[in-house]
Amino acid sequence: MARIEVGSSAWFLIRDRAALISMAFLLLIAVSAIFAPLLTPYAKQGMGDPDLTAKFKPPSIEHPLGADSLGRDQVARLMFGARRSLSMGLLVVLIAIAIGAPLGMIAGYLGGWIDEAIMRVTDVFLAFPPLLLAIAIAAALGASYINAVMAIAVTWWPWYARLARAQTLSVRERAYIEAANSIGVRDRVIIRRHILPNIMTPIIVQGTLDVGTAILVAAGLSFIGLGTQAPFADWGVMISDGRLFFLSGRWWLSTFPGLAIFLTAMAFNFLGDGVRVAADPRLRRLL
Amino acid sequence: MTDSLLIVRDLSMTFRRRSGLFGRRAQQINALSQVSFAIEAGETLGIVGESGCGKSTLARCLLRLLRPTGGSVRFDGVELLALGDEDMRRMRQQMQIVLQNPFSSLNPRLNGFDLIAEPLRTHTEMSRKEMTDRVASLLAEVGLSSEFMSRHPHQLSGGQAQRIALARALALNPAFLILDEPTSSLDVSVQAQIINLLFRLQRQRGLTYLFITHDLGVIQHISDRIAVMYLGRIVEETTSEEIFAHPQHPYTQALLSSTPVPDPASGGQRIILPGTAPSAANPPAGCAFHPRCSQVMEECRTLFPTPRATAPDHQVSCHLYDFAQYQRIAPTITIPEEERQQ
Amino acid sequence: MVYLSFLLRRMGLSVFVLVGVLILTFIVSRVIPSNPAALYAGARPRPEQVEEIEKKLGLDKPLTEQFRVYLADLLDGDLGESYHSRRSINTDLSIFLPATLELVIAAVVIALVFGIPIGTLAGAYPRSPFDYATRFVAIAGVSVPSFWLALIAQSVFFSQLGWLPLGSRISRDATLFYPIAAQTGFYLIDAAISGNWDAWFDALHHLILPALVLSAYPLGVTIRMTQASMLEVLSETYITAARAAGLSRPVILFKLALKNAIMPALTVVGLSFAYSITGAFLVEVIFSWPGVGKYVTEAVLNVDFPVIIAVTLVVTVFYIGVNLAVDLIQALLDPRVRLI
Amino acid sequence: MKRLLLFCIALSLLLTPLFVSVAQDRNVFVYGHPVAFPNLDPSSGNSNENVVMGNVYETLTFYNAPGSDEILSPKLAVSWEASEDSLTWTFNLREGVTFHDGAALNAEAVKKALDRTISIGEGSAWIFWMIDSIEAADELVVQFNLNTPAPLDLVLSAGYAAWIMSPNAADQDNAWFNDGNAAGTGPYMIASNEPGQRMVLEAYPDYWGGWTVGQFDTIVFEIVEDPTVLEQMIRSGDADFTYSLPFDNYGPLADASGVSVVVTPSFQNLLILLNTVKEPTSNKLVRQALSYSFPYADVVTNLYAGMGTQARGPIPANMWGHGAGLLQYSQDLDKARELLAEAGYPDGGFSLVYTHVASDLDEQQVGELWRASLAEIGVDLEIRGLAWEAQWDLAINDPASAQEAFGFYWWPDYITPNSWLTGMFVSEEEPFFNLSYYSNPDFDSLVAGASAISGTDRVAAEAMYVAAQELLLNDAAAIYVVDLPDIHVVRDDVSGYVNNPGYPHVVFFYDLTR
Amino acid sequence: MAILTVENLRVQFKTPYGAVYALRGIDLALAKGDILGLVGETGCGKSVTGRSIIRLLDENAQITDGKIIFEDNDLLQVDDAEMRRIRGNRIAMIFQDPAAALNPLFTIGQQINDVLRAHASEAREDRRNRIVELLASVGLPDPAQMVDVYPHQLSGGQQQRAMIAQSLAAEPDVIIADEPTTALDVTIQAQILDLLRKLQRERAISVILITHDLGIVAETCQHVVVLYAGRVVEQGSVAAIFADPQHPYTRGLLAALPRPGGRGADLKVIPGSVPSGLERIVGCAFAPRCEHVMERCRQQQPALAEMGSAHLSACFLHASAQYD
Repeated sequence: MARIEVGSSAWFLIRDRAALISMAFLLLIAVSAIFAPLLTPYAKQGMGDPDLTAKFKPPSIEHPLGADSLGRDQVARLMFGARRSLSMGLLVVLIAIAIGAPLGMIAGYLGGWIDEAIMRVTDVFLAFPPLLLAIAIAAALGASYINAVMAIAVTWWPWYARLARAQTLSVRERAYIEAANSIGVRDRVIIRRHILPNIMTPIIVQGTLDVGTAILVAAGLSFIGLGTQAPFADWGVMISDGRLFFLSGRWWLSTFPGLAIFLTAMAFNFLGDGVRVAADPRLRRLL
Repeated sequence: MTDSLLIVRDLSMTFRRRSGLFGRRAQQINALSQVSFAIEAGETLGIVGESGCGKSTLARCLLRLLRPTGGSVRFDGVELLALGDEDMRRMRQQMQIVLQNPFSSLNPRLNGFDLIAEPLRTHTEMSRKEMTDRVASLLAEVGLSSEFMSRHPHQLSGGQAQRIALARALALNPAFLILDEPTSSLDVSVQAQIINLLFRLQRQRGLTYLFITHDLGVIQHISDRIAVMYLGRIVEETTSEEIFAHPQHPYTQALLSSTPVPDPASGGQRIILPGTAPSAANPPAGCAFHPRCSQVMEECRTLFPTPRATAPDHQVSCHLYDFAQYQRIAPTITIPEEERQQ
Repeated sequence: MVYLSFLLRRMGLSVFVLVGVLILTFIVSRVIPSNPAALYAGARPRPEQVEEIEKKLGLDKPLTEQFRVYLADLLDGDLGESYHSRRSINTDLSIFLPATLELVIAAVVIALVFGIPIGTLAGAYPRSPFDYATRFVAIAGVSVPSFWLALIAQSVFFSQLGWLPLGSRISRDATLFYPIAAQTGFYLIDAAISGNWDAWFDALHHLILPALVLSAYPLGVTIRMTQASMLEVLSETYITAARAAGLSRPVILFKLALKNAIMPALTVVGLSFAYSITGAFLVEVIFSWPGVGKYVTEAVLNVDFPVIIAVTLVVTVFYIGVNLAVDLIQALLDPRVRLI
Repeated sequence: MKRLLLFCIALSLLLTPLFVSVAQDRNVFVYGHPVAFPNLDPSSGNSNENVVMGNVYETLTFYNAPGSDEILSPKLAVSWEASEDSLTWTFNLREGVTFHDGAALNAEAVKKALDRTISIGEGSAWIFWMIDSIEAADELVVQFNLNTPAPLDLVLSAGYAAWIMSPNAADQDNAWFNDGNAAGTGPYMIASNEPGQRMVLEAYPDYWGGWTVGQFDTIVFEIVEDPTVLEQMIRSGDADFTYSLPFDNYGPLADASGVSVVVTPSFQNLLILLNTVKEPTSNKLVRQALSYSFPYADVVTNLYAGMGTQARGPIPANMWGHGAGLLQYSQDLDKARELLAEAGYPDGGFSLVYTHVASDLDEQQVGELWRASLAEIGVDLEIRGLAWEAQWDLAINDPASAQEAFGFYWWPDYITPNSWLTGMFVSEEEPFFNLSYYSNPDFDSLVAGASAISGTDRVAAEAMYVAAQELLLNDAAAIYVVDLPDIHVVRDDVSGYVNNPGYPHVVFFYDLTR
Repeated sequence: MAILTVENLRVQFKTPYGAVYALRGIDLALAKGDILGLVGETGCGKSVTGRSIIRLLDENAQITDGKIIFEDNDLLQVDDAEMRRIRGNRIAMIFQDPAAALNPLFTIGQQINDVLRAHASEAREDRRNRIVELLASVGLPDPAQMVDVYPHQLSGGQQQRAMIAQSLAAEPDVIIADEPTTALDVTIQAQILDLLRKLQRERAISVILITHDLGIVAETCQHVVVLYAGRVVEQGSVAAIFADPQHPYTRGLLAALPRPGGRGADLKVIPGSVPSGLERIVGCAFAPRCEHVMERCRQQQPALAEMGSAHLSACFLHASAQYD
C-alpha cells in the first residue's frame, strides 16, 4: 500500500470514525462469510443440512443465536447467508456499473442521436418502479439467486448511465479534454485516458452507497421467495422463514438476520458517506 | 499576402441552440461573422475583446475543435476546412493551443511526464527512452527541472502548471501557437515570467502566435498587430503601436479608456460605455455596437459597416469613416454624466 | 409560454417512456415459461379446457397481434382481466390503488413533516451532537429493511403493548356496524365526507403503524437531502452576503436558505414517494393491507401477468406523474427554470 | 426517531379507548381465511372460494363426512335412483325451496344451472363429462341421460361445479358473480365483499331448513395471507375459525386456552412424482432407491408435527380402494445404495431437480430434508421453487428435459379412488397431470376396469384398484410422502363443528351455534 | 480621523495539513470618506482581512490576536447580536461575483427589503419607495420595475449595481468591496468603479477596496495598503506609492506590469514564489525573493516605518537609517 498522505482522500476516510467502524464491521462480516466453513462447527448446517434434534432451540451456548425450524444453527446460517447477501449487493452494483457506466460515457461523450437513443432507453428503465420490475423479471426468469441479481441490476444500471453521462458531460467540458483534442488524441484514447479516470470517483462513491440499498432490495426479493432458493439461505430468506414463528415466541429467527441486513446496509451507507466526503474536497470543508 | 502563415477569410460560426416544443424552434447564435485576417510567420497577432465577443470561438475554429459554418482557413497553404478528420488530426502537430487556466487544461490524474508525452505518444513512435529525453529537454526549455516529470498538477503553482502546458504544446515543434488568455488566471508577478518565456520561445523557435486576451496591457506588450473584436466581428485591426496611438473605432476607444492604468497621474477623462454588450443570439440591427455608441448615426442603426481602411494597414468597421479613406476624424470622447448611467 | 412548452415537452417524453415501459413489460410477460391458460382455467384444468381458453384469451395468436389487441384495449381504458381471479383489473385497482396511495401519502407526509425541519436544523448546525444524531437516524432510516421493521413494529405495538392493530385497513366492527360509504376509496377522506368519525378514527388507527414503518426510508432520504443541500446552500456566497447585511439567523435559515435547499430535496422526495409505492408492497403483505402491493405480490406468486403488467403500468404512470409534478413545482418555484 | 415514537405513543393513547369494543347485537362468526377468493362464479370457480359456495349454494346430494353410515345424504334432492345400466338418473327435488332472489327451486332451475356450468366448460365442469342431456321431467323431477355408466349421485355432490344457482343468476356472466353477487339456495347470502380483505355473509331468513336460536346470523371471512396474523387472531378471539398455520405452531396453540385444534384425515396427499422417461430416474431401480432414500419418519414427525401419516400408495387411508397391505417404503439408505449400485450408479454421482410451489414452505422443507438424505447416498438434489404454473409448464413441455422430481398435491374433484389413479398415473399421450409420464398398459386396463364397475360392484373394483397400485408401487413412479390431515382451529365457544374432508376447509356455518 | 483601525490582526486556519497562517499581523487605518485599496497577490490575506472586519470568516478560522477598532469599539469584542446590528447597518460588504452573492430565488426588491426590515424602521409601503430610490441611485434603468426582477434576469454589471444598492440600503458608514469588478468586463468594470467613486463622494462613505489590480487602485483609491504573505509591506497615499514605491515587493509588482511602449522588452520579474501559509516565517517574508536581501532580513521582521508623509514601508533597506 502506498503511503497515506496527510490530507489525501484515504487519510480523510481514516479520520472519519463512523466510516472506520463501518469498514471494520464490513471486514468482519466479509471474513466470517469467506471463512465460514472454518469458523463454525456447523458448516454443513450453514449449507442447509437439517438437524431435527435441535429444532427451534432458543439461543444457548451451543447455538448462540438459536436454531431454525429444521434445527440449523443460526450463526452458521447467518455466516453462510452473508456470502449470498453481500455478494448479491456487490454483484448488483458491479453489474449495474458495468452496464451503465460505458453506456453513460458513450452517450455523454458522443452526444447527438446516440446520446438521445441511450438516454431514452434509460428513461424507460428508470420509470419502472425498481422493486416491481425486479419482481416481474424474477418471476419471469424463475426464482434464483442469480436471477434476482440480474433482475435488480437491470433496474439499477440506468442510474449509473445517468451518473456517468452527467459526469462525462462535465468532464468533457473541462479544458484538458479540449487540450487533448487540440493535440489530435483519438476519441477512444480520450475516453479511456481522460474521461474514465475522472468520472470513476463519483461512481465509486455512489456504488458504495448503493451496495447497502442493493442488499436491502435483494433481501426484499428473497423475502417474497424470488431470491436465494432452499436449502441455501440469505438474510432475506432467513427473515422470511422465521417470520411465521416470530409472533409466537420464536423471535430469534427473524430478529438476527434482520439486524444483520440493517447493520450491513448502515455500514455501507456510513462508508459511502465517508468516501463521498473524503473524495470531495468541497464537502470536507462543509462538514 | 500569399506568404502569410495563416490566412482567414470570412470565417463564420453559427451555433444552433434548440428550444421550444420538442426542440423544433432553433435559435441561431452568430458567434463569428465574416472574420478575416492574416498572420505572417514569426508574427504575433493579438485578439482583444470582452467576454462573449467570440475570441475563444475563433481560436477553436482555427484548430477545427469547432467546425466553422462558413469561410476559409488556410494554414501554410493548406485549406483546413477541406481536410478530412484524419488529416486534420495530423495537421494539429503544426498548430497548438495553450488554454487560459492551466489547472483545468491539465488532466489532474496525469503527471508531468504523461502530460507532456501525450502529443508524442499520439503522433510519434518514440521509445520510452527517447520520450524521456525529449520531455526533459522540453521541461528545460520552459524553465523547469526534470523533477517535474513526476509531479501532478495539484502539486504545481499556477506558473509552473502553465509552463507544463507550454512544454506540452511545444512537444511536436509546432509552427503556430494559439495562446488563449494564457496569463489571465495568474498573478502579476507570475504573468511577467510567462510573458518573458513566451518571448524567448518565439525568438528561439521562430514561432507564430495568435494571442487572445481581454487585457490590453498584456496585449500591447506582446503583439505586433492587434485585432479588436466585438460581438463576433473584428471591428478594428492594425499594428500594436497604431491602435494605442490612434484608436479609431468608438468601441476601441472606450476599451482603451476603460482599462485602469497603474499610474495615478495619468488621470484624464474616461469614456464610460453605457449598458452591456448585447447577446449574440439577438444582435442589434446594423452596427452591433450602436446601442452603446456615443456617436451613433442614423445609418448605424440599419446598416452594417464593412471594414475600411482609415490609414495604411488600419482597418475599421465604422460608419464614422464612411467618406474618408485615410482620413482621421478625431472623435469627441466625453459623454455627459447622465448618459453614462443609462 | 416557454413554461407551457416545457410542460408539453416533458409530457411528450413521459408518453414515450410509458410506451417503452409497456412494450418491455409485455415482452417480459410473454417470454415467461408458464401457462397463463392453465392459470385461467383454475386449480385442475382439463387439456381441452386449456386449449379452449388459449383461444379465448388469444394466446394462440402471434405476439404482435396479441400486443395490438392489448394496446387497443388499453387505449379504451381497459387493463384486462386477471387470469387468476377473472375479475376486471380496473375494478380491482379502483379498490386497491386508493388503499396503497392512502398509505404511501401518509408515509410521505410523515417523512416531510419531520424530515424537513430536522434536516434543516442538522444542516444549520453541522458537527453538533444534533447533526450526528440526525445523520445516524437518517442512515438507519434508509438502511432498515421495511419488512423486518414491520415485524418488529408488530411485535412491539401489537404483541407487547397492544396499542395498535396487527393489520388490515379497517376493523371488522366498522365494516359491520358503521361502514364507510365508498367514494374516493381513501377511507380517511370518505369517512370524513360522510361524517363517520368512528370509522375515521378506526381507519387512522389502522393506518398509523404501516405508515410509520413505510416512512422510514423517505424520512431518511428527506433528512439526508435537506441536511446536505442546507449545508451546501449555507456555504453559498449569497448566504454570506445575507449575513454581511446583518440579517438574523432565523430569517437566513428558514426564509432564505430553506427555499434554496428545498429544491434538490424536492427531487429526491419525489423519487422516494415513487420508491415508497413499491416499498409499500412488502409492508402491505405483512400488515394485510389490501393494496396494490398485496395484489401484485399475489399475482407474482400466481404468475398472473395481466395483473403484473397492469400494476406496473399504473404504478409507472404514478411514478412518471410524481416526477413530472416535482419538475413542475421546481419550475414554478425557481424563476430560472422558466427560461430554459 | 424518538420523536416519531413519542408521537406515535401519544396518538395511540389518544385512540385506544375508542376501540375497546363496540357492542355486538349480532351473532357473528369470523373465519380467518388465508387466501382471497379468486372466482366467485359457481360454474367455473374451483378453488378456495368453495368455502363461500358451500354456504351460499347447495348441491343436489351431499357427501357425508367419513365415518357416517351413508356416503351421501339428500340436500336439494330428497331422493334419486339410477336405471339398471346406470345411464339414466332421476332426482326428486325438495319442495318449498327458494333462491335468495325469490325464485323457486324446480327442475327447470336445476337444468338451467347445470347446463350453464356445462356449457361454460371451465373449472371443474369436466366432472359432468358423462352427461348427455338434462331434462325437467316434472316440476320437481330432473332426469339425467348419460353416455357412460357413472356414479352420478356422487358426481352431483362435488364441492365444485355442482352448485345450483337461481335461473336469474344463471343468465348472468362471470363478472356479475365476481362483483359479489350471488343467488343460491344456501343458508347464507353474500352481504358485502371487499376483495382481498373481507367478505360478509348474512343469514337467508327464508332458508328451507329454518332457523333456531344460537345459529349465526352473520359470517365474516377475514382474508389474511399472513399465518402469523391468523394465529394472533384466533388466539385473541378475533377469529372463530382458521386453518393453514405452520404445523409447528399448532402444538403451542392447542395448549392455549379457548382454542381447539381439530385434526382429521383429509383426502389430500403429497407425492413426489418421479420422471420415468429421463435418465437416471427412467431406471426403475433408481426410482426404488430414491423411494428408499426418503426420510418419511422425519417428515411426518417433524415437518407435519406428527399430525399427518406416511402415505401407503396414492390413495389415502380414509378412502375406499386404499390397500392396507400394500408395500410401504421406509427410509433404508443401505438398501438404496444397493439398488443404485445395481442400477449402475454405485456411489450415486448424479444430481436431480426437485420442483415445488415457491410459496409452499412444507414442500420446500420436504425437499430440504430429502436432500440431506440423498447426499448420504451420493445424490445431489437441487431444490427449485416455482410458481405452480411454471412448475407445471416445465413438466409438460418436454419430459426429457423436465424436472426429475415433482412435488405434487392431489385431492379428488369428487370423492372416488379413481381420481388419484386416473388423474396421475394412467397413460397420457400428451402429459397433463401424469407428470411421472408413467405408462403401463396393465395398470391402465386395471384402472379402467375398476372404474367401470365401481358404481355396481365396489368389492371387485376395490381389488382391481389395489392390484393396480401394486404395479405402481413396484415401479416406484412416485414417492408417497404423506396423507395430509385437515387441521382446523376453532374457538371453544363454538359448538357443532365437524370437519368434512369431502368439502375441504368448508365450514357449514348453519350447523354451528354459540 | 480614522473610522476603522485594524491593529496587529492575526488569523489562522485549521486545516488537515496544520495551521495556515493567513494574517501575520496586519495594521491599517481607514480614514473617513476615504477609499482605501487593499492590494496584493493571491493568498496575501486581503480577503481574509475584509472578512475579519465584518467577522464572517469560515468556521475553521481563528482570530488569534489583534484589534479592529470601529468608532471606539473593538469589533472582536462585541457580542453576536451587536455585531449583527453593525453588519449591513454600519459596515456593508460587496462581493466579487454578484451572480453568486444574490439569492437566485428572491427578487432584487425582496432582498433589499430584507435588509431594510432588519435595520430600518420604515413602514412597508415606504420601504418599496425606498428600494426604488436605492435602485435608481445605483443607476439601474427602470428602477420601479427592477424591484420585481430576479437576479438572473440582469446582466453582470446590473447585478453588481443591485448588490451595491443592497449594501447601501441601511446607509452604512463603511463598505468593504471585495474584488467587486474581477468578474466583470473592462467596460463594465469602469462603470462600477465610477459608481463607487460617485457614491463615496456623494454619501461620504468610507470604502475598503480589495483588489489585485494595481491599475484599479491607481485610478480609484486615495490610499493603498500592499500586503504580502499576511503582512503589510507598504502603505500610504496612492500618489506617493505609485510615484515612489519603497518596498522591493511593491517595486517588483509595479515593474512586472506590462506598460505601454514597452513592447517586446523583457518584463521585470520577481523570482521565486509566494511562501505557503503553512510556513512559519522568521524575518522578512519577502527575503527569499528579494534582490536586495541582507542578513538581518532573514532573522528579524522589519516593522513599518515612516518613509515620508503618509507613506510607510516595512523594509530594512530604505529605512536603515531609522533603524540604526
